[in-house]
Amino acid sequence: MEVINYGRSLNNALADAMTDDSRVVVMGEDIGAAGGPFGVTRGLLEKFGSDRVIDTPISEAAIVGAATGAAMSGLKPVVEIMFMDFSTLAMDAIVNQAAKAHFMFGGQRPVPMVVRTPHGGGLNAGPQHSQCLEAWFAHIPGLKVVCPSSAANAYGLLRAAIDDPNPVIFVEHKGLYAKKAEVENSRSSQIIGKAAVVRVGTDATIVSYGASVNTALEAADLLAEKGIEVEIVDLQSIQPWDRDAVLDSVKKTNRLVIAHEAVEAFGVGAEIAATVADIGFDYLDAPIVRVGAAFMPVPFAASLESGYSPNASDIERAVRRTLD
Amino acid sequence: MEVINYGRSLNNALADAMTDDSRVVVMGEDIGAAGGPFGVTRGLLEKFGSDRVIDTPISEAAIVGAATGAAMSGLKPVVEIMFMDFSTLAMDAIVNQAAKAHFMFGGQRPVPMVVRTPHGGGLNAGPQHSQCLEAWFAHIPGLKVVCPSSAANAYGLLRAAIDDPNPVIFVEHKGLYAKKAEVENSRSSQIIGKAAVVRVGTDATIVSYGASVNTALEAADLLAEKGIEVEIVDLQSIQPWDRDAVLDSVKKTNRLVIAHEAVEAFGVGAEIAATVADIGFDYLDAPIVRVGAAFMPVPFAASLESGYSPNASDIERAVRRTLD
Amino acid sequence: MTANNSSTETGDLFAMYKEMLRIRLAEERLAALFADGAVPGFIHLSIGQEAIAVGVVSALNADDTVASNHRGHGHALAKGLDLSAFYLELLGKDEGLCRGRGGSMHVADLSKGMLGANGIVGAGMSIAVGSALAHKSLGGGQVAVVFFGDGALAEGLLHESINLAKILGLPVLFVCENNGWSEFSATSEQISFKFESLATGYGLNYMCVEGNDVRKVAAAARKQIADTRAHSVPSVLECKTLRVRGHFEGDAQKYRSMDGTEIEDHDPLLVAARALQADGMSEDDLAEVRRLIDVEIDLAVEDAKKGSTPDFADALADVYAHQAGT
Amino acid sequence: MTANNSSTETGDLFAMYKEMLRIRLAEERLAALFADGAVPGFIHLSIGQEAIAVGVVSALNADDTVASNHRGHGHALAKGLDLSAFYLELLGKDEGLCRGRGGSMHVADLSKGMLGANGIVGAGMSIAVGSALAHKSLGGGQVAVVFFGDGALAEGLLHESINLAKILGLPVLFVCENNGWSEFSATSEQISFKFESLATGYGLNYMCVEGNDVRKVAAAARKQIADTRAHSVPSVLECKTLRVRGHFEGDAQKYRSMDGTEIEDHDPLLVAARALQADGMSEDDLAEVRRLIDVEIDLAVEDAKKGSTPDFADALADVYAHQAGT
Ligand SMILES: Cc1ncc(C[n+]2csc(CCOP(=O)(O)OP(=O)(O)O)c2C)c(N)n1
Ligand SMILES: Cc1ncc(C[n+]2csc(CCOP(=O)(O)OP(=O)(O)O)c2C)c(N)n1
Ligand SMILES: [Mg+2]
Ligand SMILES: [Mg+2]
Repeated sequence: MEVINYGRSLNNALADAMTDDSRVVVMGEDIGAAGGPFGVTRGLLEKFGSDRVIDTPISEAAIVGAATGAAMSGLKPVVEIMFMDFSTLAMDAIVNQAAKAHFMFGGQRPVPMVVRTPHGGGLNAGPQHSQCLEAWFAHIPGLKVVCPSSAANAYGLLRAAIDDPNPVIFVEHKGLYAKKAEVENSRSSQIIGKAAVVRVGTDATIVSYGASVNTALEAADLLAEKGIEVEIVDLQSIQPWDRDAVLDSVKKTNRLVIAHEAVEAFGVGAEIAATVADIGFDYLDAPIVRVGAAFMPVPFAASLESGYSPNASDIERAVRRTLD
Repeated sequence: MEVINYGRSLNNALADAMTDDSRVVVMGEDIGAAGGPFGVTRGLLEKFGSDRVIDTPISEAAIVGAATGAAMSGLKPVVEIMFMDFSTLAMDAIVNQAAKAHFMFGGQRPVPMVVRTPHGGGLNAGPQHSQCLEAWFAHIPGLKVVCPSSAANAYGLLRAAIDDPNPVIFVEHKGLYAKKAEVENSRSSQIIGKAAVVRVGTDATIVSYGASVNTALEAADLLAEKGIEVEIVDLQSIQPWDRDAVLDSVKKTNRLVIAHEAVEAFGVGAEIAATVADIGFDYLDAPIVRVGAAFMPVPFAASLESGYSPNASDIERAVRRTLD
Repeated sequence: MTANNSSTETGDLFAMYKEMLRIRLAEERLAALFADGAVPGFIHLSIGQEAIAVGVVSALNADDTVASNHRGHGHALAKGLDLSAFYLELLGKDEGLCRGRGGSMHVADLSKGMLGANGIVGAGMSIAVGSALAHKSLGGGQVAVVFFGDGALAEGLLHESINLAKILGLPVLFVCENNGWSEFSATSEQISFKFESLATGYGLNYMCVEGNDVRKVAAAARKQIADTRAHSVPSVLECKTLRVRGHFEGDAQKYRSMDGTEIEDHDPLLVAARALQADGMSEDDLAEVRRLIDVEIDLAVEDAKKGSTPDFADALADVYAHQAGT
Repeated sequence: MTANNSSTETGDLFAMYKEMLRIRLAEERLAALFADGAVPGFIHLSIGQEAIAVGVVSALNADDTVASNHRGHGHALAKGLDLSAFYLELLGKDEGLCRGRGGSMHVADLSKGMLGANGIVGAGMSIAVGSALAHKSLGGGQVAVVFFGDGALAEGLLHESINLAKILGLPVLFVCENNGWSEFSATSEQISFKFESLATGYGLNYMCVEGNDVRKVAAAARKQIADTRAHSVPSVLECKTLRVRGHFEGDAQKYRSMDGTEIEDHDPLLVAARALQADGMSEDDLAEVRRLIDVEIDLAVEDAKKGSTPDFADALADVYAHQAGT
């Protein structure tokens, strides 16, 4: 048992992966001497040297393109894109090159690489430093998309992402880095594509991922006060996502709410809702309700950002709606 | 009454918009003397000169960034991105700049610009020249996304897109350019956000857009032979999309199929299904079924591409599934 | 400045000094407000770099346009952003020019030709190129300017923007504020070329100046802008400067140690003050200038604090421009 | 080639001639198959540009890597892509090296260091830089090469890739095939600089050669690659050439008129054949070479036509690599 924060959990995963496999290199802006803007790569340069902890110029397109070429040539690069908003500059490398190379070249070789990038708001960082764009990547065959919700699964998911022979978009949340959790076994890898039931309940299912899992847990407490027991499924991985876990839960509760911080429209929740509205239709006793951000660029002012981001009472209200 | 093809319809819209408003300029690769790779800009250079028909270098990021700056400074640029796959190179300009500038600067000024780009397969053009990525753009507040299905609505929708004070992603289909249609009034603008019921029916609703509307119409013929009458809603615009039209139809038919060429997972259909599974839940007598491309990069070989792309019998089967 | 300078020149310098001081004091006040927790988000100050914003903008007409970067307060204020509107925006108030939606990294006043600070390194470059395209098309004779840092020299958009501007013959000035740092890394470890050599490689009209002397910046900017405007071509001005504070407020700067005397020697305000004093201004005159600006700032901050909280529903209704607004 | 050339040199030239001819005849056959409707999609031929692929690859070791572009058949064949595998892929067969999933724009043989043709202009550049990073990290002494056209000089990735390779000290050779055209537009209307000046601006080791003389290309490539390999630095080779055919097959080329004698004068096969004849080869010898290649191609095409249709379910199971494959 260890109490450790999310950032440290990721840092441990990087260090251990680098120790275990000399092909693992990390690269990105300010990740070496500076230890990364959020400190996730702190100490790695000292431990592994500048050949494996590679500080790069501000060239997102070339960084991810180079990681792709490196992965095709024997390395296992872990790239940091400082804010998920900046992944817009590297979309060709991610989507047209890395995602497709294994398939399009007939399965000749895997492309083992990870793009780590933080999403999410809550820091008044404004419209270009707060977006949650994971739905984009989940739409692209060939990519995996993973999103840990706490220090407890951050380590295992990052180890799994680095071990994976495919390009993995590894989405962190800026608001979680400093958050501590008790961690059972802080050194075990997880399986990408497996969800976790983080609260057991009978009245409705809340599916969530990343930092929003905490918001869902808060909502669950509010609901429990009123005698409503929700089950919470933490997806952990968005592409692939664990249909069985979601369907099993909905089969039991017959009610589904999906909550995430990303913009609701055309977000991750849409896919889950659509899937359940098809293959889980017979389990449903009520409308599927989504809780996501308003259809608006992430605004700067606190009053606007708090209106923009879904909170526990939004989720609570959504659950109540399924119970009406 | 005129019989005219989709490409010509778009060409007329560009020419008429340029005639009506001197602030409209078109820019892109090979769009001037060469008339565009698909001929959509043919004749414009001769008519409007090189100050308004601007051949650019192969610099997608700068082209769309420049269009954004130009739109903020008094022009109404219409940019061509040669294949939708190449929009990956211009995502920052589209998503972080153009989409947000009106909102993020407090509504100081509109950003009237259009990015025209063809999506879709059927030409064995392979994994980097065939993608349908419209779901990405529909997820971004500040963008509109329009997708005409035939020569009949191509003109009116493009005129509306150019008139719109917001950045509009205007998605064309490569397979449609040469397709002719009878056009009632070939010179009238349309309203962005309004769907069209292109076939009236009672047994199930098929929602679609772009070239897939034709596939849906084929499927409807197959079904009609067996006495099943489907209603087909052509969205025309994906962001915003016409909820009322879809809900009205589902209210009548109680069954919903959504069909598009894009990858099914996390595609446009998910949003429509999710919305109906919420606010239209009570109308539904059956699971909502989506028909979209397999979760695979667009493959080259004909045998693979035909397996990949949804066809009329896939849609037919989906409709039958809702009727079981 | 030598003794036989014309009084016009002295007058210009005095005006520029006042403008620089206004920016300096405005940012210092902002830093204090930030330290007090009154400013949300994160802020990048341009302290020590004021001569570039003021010198370049002094060479522009009011209807010329400017695209900026994350360190954009100085550019915005120099280009005419109202001081109250500035604080209102930075504090996230509805009366801010961006109605509290943008904050520090997105200060903008399009009516003054200020096309916005920008959170994306390099992004202003192509926006300025496009603005120059509009200027050329609409025939009003304006030029566009983009301010960017030495770290931004690594972005591919630099290359695309320069080439596009050259091919289309667009009047745009690329101003590089070379402060030696890219966030927490020395730019020398990120950029493998001299911008001068590269600019020459493109065949661009390039100048480099001591960026902490506002007279030199202004003179160089006048030359480059005149050329750019007259021939409708891009040109480059590189300004050597110092980033006096951290990358953003709160940056502990463990990665560097600053030399106080270097800062003193190059402080654009001291450089300008010395010249003004050599031209006959007294310390008292300069102190009086400062006092007046302080009053202006006091009022603006007071004003800003009274600003109202932006309303969510209002904002939601404004994600899109409406037809009438075209 | 002068009379006192060593027989090794003649032998080298003969080998390169054969390789160029193989590429030429393979693409001509492909064009015929395309005209017959046997090749799906669209194809970009490198006819007239074979000396670059062959000359550069002649200077590489088998384990060096190559990233290519949309006009990549020649690069792939020169790097060792099997001719049968080539046609099988181009015809969309399951036995193609990409199992019919990639086609012309994605021919690749990673086991031979051929990292793929590419449908995205410029994209190969950063892939080659990354491959060079792996070479340096893994310490095997390999270099990476990227082939790209003059039109690709407009992409920002050029700039980022060069700077990144320089900063990290990576052994990568940038080979620009300058054929004067970017699709349907003259590159002179898209590129505002001389690549030589720009490369010099970056401080790169740059060479330019007559790209239709395979001996010159090979000699220059050997020099650049030796430097790149020895010092772990990027370098540049620009090759002037001609795009003899349309941008893709079926291109009506209304935008240009070609001069037949210019093509003749510069045809890399004629240039090489003349030199071989001057060194004593007879027309008959050369005709025999051609005959043998034709036989090889006949067999490969026959083989390819018998290839099987890729199975959809197989492909679907292969979108992701599976753990064992790591
Ligand atoms: C595309 C992008 N990449 C990275 C960042 C993070 N970032 C913000 S400022 C900065 C350094 C910029 O250095 P420079 O351009 O020299 O400007 P300075 O801060 O020195 O004024 C970085 C890396 C960003 N905002 N945008
Ligand atoms: C990013 C991107 N933009 C545009 C295209 C369309 N395109 C394919 S080849 C080409 C011209 C390339 O010219 P050049 O690089 O000189 O190569 P060449 O065809 O002359 O060999 C263009 C514009 C593309 N494939 N990728
Ligand atoms: Mg700097
Ligand atoms: Mg070319």
